[in-house]
Amino acid sequence: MTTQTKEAGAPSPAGEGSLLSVRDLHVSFKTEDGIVRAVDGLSFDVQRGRTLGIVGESGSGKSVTNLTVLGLHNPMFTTIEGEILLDGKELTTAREAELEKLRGNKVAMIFQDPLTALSPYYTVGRQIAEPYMKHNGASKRVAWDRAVEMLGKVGIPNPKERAKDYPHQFSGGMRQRAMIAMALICDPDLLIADEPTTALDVTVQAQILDLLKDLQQEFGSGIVFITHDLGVIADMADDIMVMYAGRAVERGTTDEVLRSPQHPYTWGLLNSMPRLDSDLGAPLAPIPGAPPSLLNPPSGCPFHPRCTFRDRVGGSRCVTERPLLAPDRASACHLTADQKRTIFVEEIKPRLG
Amino acid sequence: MLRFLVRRSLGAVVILFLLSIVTFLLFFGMPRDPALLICGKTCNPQSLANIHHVLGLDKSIPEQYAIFLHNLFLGSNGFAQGPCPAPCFGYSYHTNDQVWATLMDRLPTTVSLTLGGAFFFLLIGLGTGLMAAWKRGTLIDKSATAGSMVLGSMQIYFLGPLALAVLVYQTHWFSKPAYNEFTANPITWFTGLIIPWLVLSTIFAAQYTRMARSSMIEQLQEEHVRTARAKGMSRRYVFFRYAWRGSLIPIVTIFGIDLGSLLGGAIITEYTFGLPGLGQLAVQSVFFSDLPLLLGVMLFSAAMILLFNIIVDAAYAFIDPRVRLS
Amino acid sequence: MTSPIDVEGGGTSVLVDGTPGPDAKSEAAKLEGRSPGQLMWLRFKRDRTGVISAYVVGFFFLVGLLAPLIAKLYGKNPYTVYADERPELFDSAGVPLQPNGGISSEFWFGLEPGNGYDVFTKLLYGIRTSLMISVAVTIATVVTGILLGVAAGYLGGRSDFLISRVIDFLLAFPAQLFFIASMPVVVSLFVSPRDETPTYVRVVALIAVQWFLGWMSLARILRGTSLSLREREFIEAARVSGATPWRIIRKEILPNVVTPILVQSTYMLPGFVTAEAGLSYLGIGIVEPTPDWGQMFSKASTELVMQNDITYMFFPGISMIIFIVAFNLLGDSVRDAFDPKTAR
Amino acid sequence: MLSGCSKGGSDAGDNKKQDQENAKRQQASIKFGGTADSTGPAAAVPGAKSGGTMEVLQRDSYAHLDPAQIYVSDEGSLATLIHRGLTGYKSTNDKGSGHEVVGDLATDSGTTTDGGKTWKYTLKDGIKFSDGSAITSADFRQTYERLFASFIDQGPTYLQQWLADTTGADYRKLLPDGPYKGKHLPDSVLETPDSKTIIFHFKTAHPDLPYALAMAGYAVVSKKGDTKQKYDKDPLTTGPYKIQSFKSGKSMVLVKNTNWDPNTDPIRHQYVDQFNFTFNQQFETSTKALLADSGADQTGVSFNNQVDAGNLSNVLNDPKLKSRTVAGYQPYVGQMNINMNHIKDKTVREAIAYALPITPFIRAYGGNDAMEVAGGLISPTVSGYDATFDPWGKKKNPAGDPAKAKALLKKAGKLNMKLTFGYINTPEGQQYSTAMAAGLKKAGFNVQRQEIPAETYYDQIGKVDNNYDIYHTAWGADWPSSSTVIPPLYDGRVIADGSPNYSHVNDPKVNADIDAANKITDPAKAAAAWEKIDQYLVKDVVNAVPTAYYKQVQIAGSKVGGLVYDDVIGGIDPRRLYIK
Repeated sequence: MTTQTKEAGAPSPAGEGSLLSVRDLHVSFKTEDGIVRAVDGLSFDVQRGRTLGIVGESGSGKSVTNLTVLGLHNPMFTTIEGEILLDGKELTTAREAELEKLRGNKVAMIFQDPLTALSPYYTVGRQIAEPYMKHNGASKRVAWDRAVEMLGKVGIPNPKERAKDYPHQFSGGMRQRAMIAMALICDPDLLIADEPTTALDVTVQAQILDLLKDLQQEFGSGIVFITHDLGVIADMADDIMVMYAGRAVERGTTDEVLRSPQHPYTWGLLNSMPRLDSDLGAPLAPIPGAPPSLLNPPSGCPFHPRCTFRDRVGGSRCVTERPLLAPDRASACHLTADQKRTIFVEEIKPRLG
Repeated sequence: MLRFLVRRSLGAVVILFLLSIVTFLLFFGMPRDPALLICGKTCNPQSLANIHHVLGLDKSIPEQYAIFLHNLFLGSNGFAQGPCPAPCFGYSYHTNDQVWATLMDRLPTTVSLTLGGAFFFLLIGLGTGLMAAWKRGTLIDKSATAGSMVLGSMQIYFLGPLALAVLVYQTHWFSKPAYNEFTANPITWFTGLIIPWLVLSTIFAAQYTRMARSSMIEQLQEEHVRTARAKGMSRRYVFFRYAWRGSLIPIVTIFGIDLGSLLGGAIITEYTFGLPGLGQLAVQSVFFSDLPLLLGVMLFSAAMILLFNIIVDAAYAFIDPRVRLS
Repeated sequence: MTSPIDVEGGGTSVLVDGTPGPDAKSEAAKLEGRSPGQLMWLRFKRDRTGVISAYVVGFFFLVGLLAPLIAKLYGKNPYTVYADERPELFDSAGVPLQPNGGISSEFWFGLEPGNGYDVFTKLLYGIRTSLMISVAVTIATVVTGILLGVAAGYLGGRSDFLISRVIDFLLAFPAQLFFIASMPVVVSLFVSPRDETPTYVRVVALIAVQWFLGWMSLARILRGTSLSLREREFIEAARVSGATPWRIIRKEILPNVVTPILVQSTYMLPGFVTAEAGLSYLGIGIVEPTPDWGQMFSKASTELVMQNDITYMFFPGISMIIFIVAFNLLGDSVRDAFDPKTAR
Repeated sequence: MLSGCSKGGSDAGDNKKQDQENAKRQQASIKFGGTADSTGPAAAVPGAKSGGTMEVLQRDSYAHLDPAQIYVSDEGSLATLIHRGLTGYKSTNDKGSGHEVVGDLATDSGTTTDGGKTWKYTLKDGIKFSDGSAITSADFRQTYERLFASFIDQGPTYLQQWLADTTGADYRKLLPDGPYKGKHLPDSVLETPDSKTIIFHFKTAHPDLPYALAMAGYAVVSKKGDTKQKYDKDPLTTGPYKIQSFKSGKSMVLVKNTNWDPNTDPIRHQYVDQFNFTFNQQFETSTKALLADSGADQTGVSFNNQVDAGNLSNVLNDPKLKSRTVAGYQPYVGQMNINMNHIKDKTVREAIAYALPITPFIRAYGGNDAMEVAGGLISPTVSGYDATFDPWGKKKNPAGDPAKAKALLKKAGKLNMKLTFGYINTPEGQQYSTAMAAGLKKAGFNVQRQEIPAETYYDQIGKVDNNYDIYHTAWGADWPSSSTVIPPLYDGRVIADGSPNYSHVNDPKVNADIDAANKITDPAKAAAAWEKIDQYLVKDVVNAVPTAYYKQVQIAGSKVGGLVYDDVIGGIDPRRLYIK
């Protein structure tokens, strides 16, 4: 088990030997409307050669967390507390120049929408070659050749010619492949993929996922895979962390989380996911209510306004007391372990079919 | 590209054609008779009729328009003042000069005013704007923003006389604005235009500062800029390569509009500083009910606006590879 | 939210309910349970610059609105020729003898060099005239812009082509030159040659010529917005459910173009104020004795004033700068309140 | 000079005493000089030096350079440097106040044997055009014959009317196409027996001919070089300077005319090497530039721009500027015309005369330094001026007497009558018309102000059936005699569209008196007769309310020498200027 789950909020020694280790991370932005607590006490680890899936709704803090890892937040508006260790090196306090050396080199990122994530003004080849020139001090010529080679590797036909194209001349899948080529050109240790397949259609999605898995085998990188799609995560991740309102609410191995989920929110996620084998007549059950405002998160358990199992906890614990996330395989919910098991087996599972 | 140019030029010609009709009708709606202006002191109905005949104003409006078009494309030898090769707008009622020659004669003044002004307002405006975007949130940024807001709210008819009073007549730091030909003496050309340039660029630069700043900041929030940062490119590199390239489009657009309308005659600026450019000519043509001149200036100004529209659109293709001209 | 890191927006989540993916705005609305209008208002109220600017702008409008009342309380009007009524206050060229342009407890802002009008009431009435003209031009251009822009964008096809070509055509007009050339024509359309050109005719003419070349930019923006709205699901749904185009425009499109309209109008109005002043500066537009901001401005830039009574310049000059700055700041705040993502 | 059209009639003036002194000197009759007076060269200007370039700042570009088209003062000033006619005004002192009419290209101011019906002129030797060709009587025949061609439509028409013995525009019938279609004036009208002799034959006596021929409008045009309309842009010159370049609306450069021989010219000098003209210099601009006195402006001058109203008191109150300024009366007299076709009730006209405030007019043009309240219609610069004449009390009470006016209006039963006031749409016109309207309103008139574009102002009000009840005009004498004022302005028989009888007065007594005065040969007696007509018009006909006598102040750079206000030119004398 790679996810060395520790209790949230309680500082614990960084996971030894972890590639990436995040401890009690708090990220908040100042906005015109007030302070947004995008990430609120988050800890997790990623190992080499393994994939951590982060799941959650829009605005649950998944992307913010990973942008913060790369230091891509705007320091003017953002406050960061906690530790981010990459190979044991503290990143939150690192100088900009050091971060620049890491970015695209040791840590690379793949973004959700490859159309907006690639500059429309420069050729694909140039954009792929840039980090290679920067980090390896390679000449234009060498970097270009390397870019062409990478394009070939990610499965772009006729890479020599296509490198001269602009992103808008690529199809969506090809653009995402180009993004991947760009991310991998410097053999990064850690790859952060932020919903890399969301914007693609299903067949292309599968190809890209396969490509990522293949490349992981080849390069041995650790991957943080962010998505809101449990189907994708089942395919990709070794471990899963479910996020809600800037916090981790459940974590475990992919098997554990998908087969015996413990948190009502995870149940909700599973419930609202369509399945090929489900009864055509059975309606999907969306989670009621809207995601919480991060400006003014609900007290106690942030999920309580939408939780249908609140009354089973008894008292007003859900409203007043914030449930903690225990280490390792755990979920942050006031329901007892038994309740969790029974509710899942008796009430949720049947509906999932 | 060629198809684009041909198509757009044809469109422009159609617009100019329509504009000439509108101008023609507008002129005949004016409540004054140009013949009265020419008629002079010894004016009487006979001489008025005589002038009407000489100017061709006794013909019907469509007939006059047909003659105008004919002369414009084919030229004419029918003028008492002399031959008039195409493009022939005829001879000014008021000065009896050939209109095309007058336009060409006034053009260097306007071009000097515009290009000089543009040089300064681009330099100052973009420089300040980029600086403000780079130093976003700092005192520099805030004072640049506030300064450009106040300066940009000033008008030439306020700043111009003010600058004249202070810089020329009180302190004698600068000489009185005038147009001297560049080819005759580049130094007097420069000193004669420096105040109009500065006034023009103060007001325009403010606009460019605000635009450069906001579009740079907007661009810096673009995802592809974030990608570039994520792959380790330095802030400076991203700023000047990625964000700047994206900011060019709005800047080039506004610059094209400004240049086109300034080249068509900066009326208030030329009026304020007494510079003999197209703008001044335009005002004259209206005040003196000078139809050939009015048509000439109107069409020339519109042609400038249209020309720069086309140039701007063509420039998009160079800036943004997604744009394809057709 | 001016989120420094783009919090993920868009992207239809299969996990949320079946409605189309919420964009940043409606998401925020859902979070807070408030309408976009309320949110905008909240954001705007929090923007100190915006609020102060709004007060300043409001003050100017109030002054314009209440000018007759204020003048009455103050006991003067802007038409009295004090140079003839109180010749002891002026020299033979009409320059006030007392320092600072004749500012006194009787004439708060002094007297205008020339005919010696009372500057205070003249400024009040001048602001009134200018704002009235500019507001009218703004309303006229906005209405035209909405009608033609939305029509072009929503109806598409031939109407779109026609309206777009008209826009292209009018945009090629050298505007200022056209104003100068058309003002006398428009005025002559209304006036009998035996009567004085009534002020309202000049006002109407000014409104007309500025309107004629003023509506295109807004129409263009609205055309684009409606064009994209037309493809959106909810419009599609309304269309499929058999709503008439007029109803769709009224119920679905118009509410969605309020933002660009409001933002554009706050930028357009000060533009019209300065344009009107520019026309008066060139000697067309409003002329003496009708008090008008722009006409005061042109008076302020005469040699008589520049040489003998600089004080006079400051009243129209500074007040206009304050007004324009305040209005521009207000425009920025309105835009930010509506569209918090735009950088400032 | 007519202040009409777009150019004349504007601001400025100086301290009264000197102006009136100047004016008085001018009233002293001007002598017609003989051969000795007409011989060149002109007496040197004290202290004058040769060389240098002078900058000339002018508001209006020259619309006409063809002598036959020159009438307005701006071009008249320029013409003194480039055009010569048979006669001209020679300064008899260095103050610009003494003049005599002498032969310019002719050997004397003209000889007549029959009281002014036949005039004979003989050309000097060695006179040439700027292209080097000699000036002969054939050129003069061309000069006078082309005045009848239809394209000559701007200049004075005295000579043409005298030759054709008609009034109005009928003179053109004498030679409808000018000399261009082979027809010429018969010897019975204009005789050129040899290359040096020119003889005019008139049907009636015109003792004023030497004055008339001194006008720029009758300066010589080359027969060989006559390019008809094009001559107006590029004429051959005969004066000490020729046109090197002329860019209409922008600039003009005059350089020395090497074919000008000072020994033939009793009037002009050629001190300055080059004149650089810049146009579109507003009065404020030129005044400021010349006041600043820096760089090229030190040798700067403006022939016709005045010190603008705003700077006037500063300039006059600065003793350091005394040597750089000149001042004098312009020949113009302003009057508020009352349209006799519309307002037939004399009581109403009297009410207008009492009510009309003059102060707004004075104010608009810069105050008492620029304008002087007028009592009558005759200028202080013209013989016969009576300083005590002031029937409506305007000199004492220039703001008007609304109470008296209201009483009169009530008596006439016309209280609140509509009065359409046509005003010239210039900043000044707007300013004074509003205040005048306010004054008239106080007297019980319902004033309707009607703007008239400045460029067509005189043409609009010149229409017999114009729509206006009152409108302001100014008129200047073409030469210092009321014979160029009263007949054109107040003779009822000349009423026509475009005629300067703007008030459309047609009074039998006035008409008869004009005929009588025209026959008086003694200048002093004639002057008295004209003044009587003037007083009758103002007081008893009330067809116009005199407003003001125009004055002006001009300024030059510190290195400009020979600065003199010339009464005949009505401004700085360009011929005497030199660079210090």
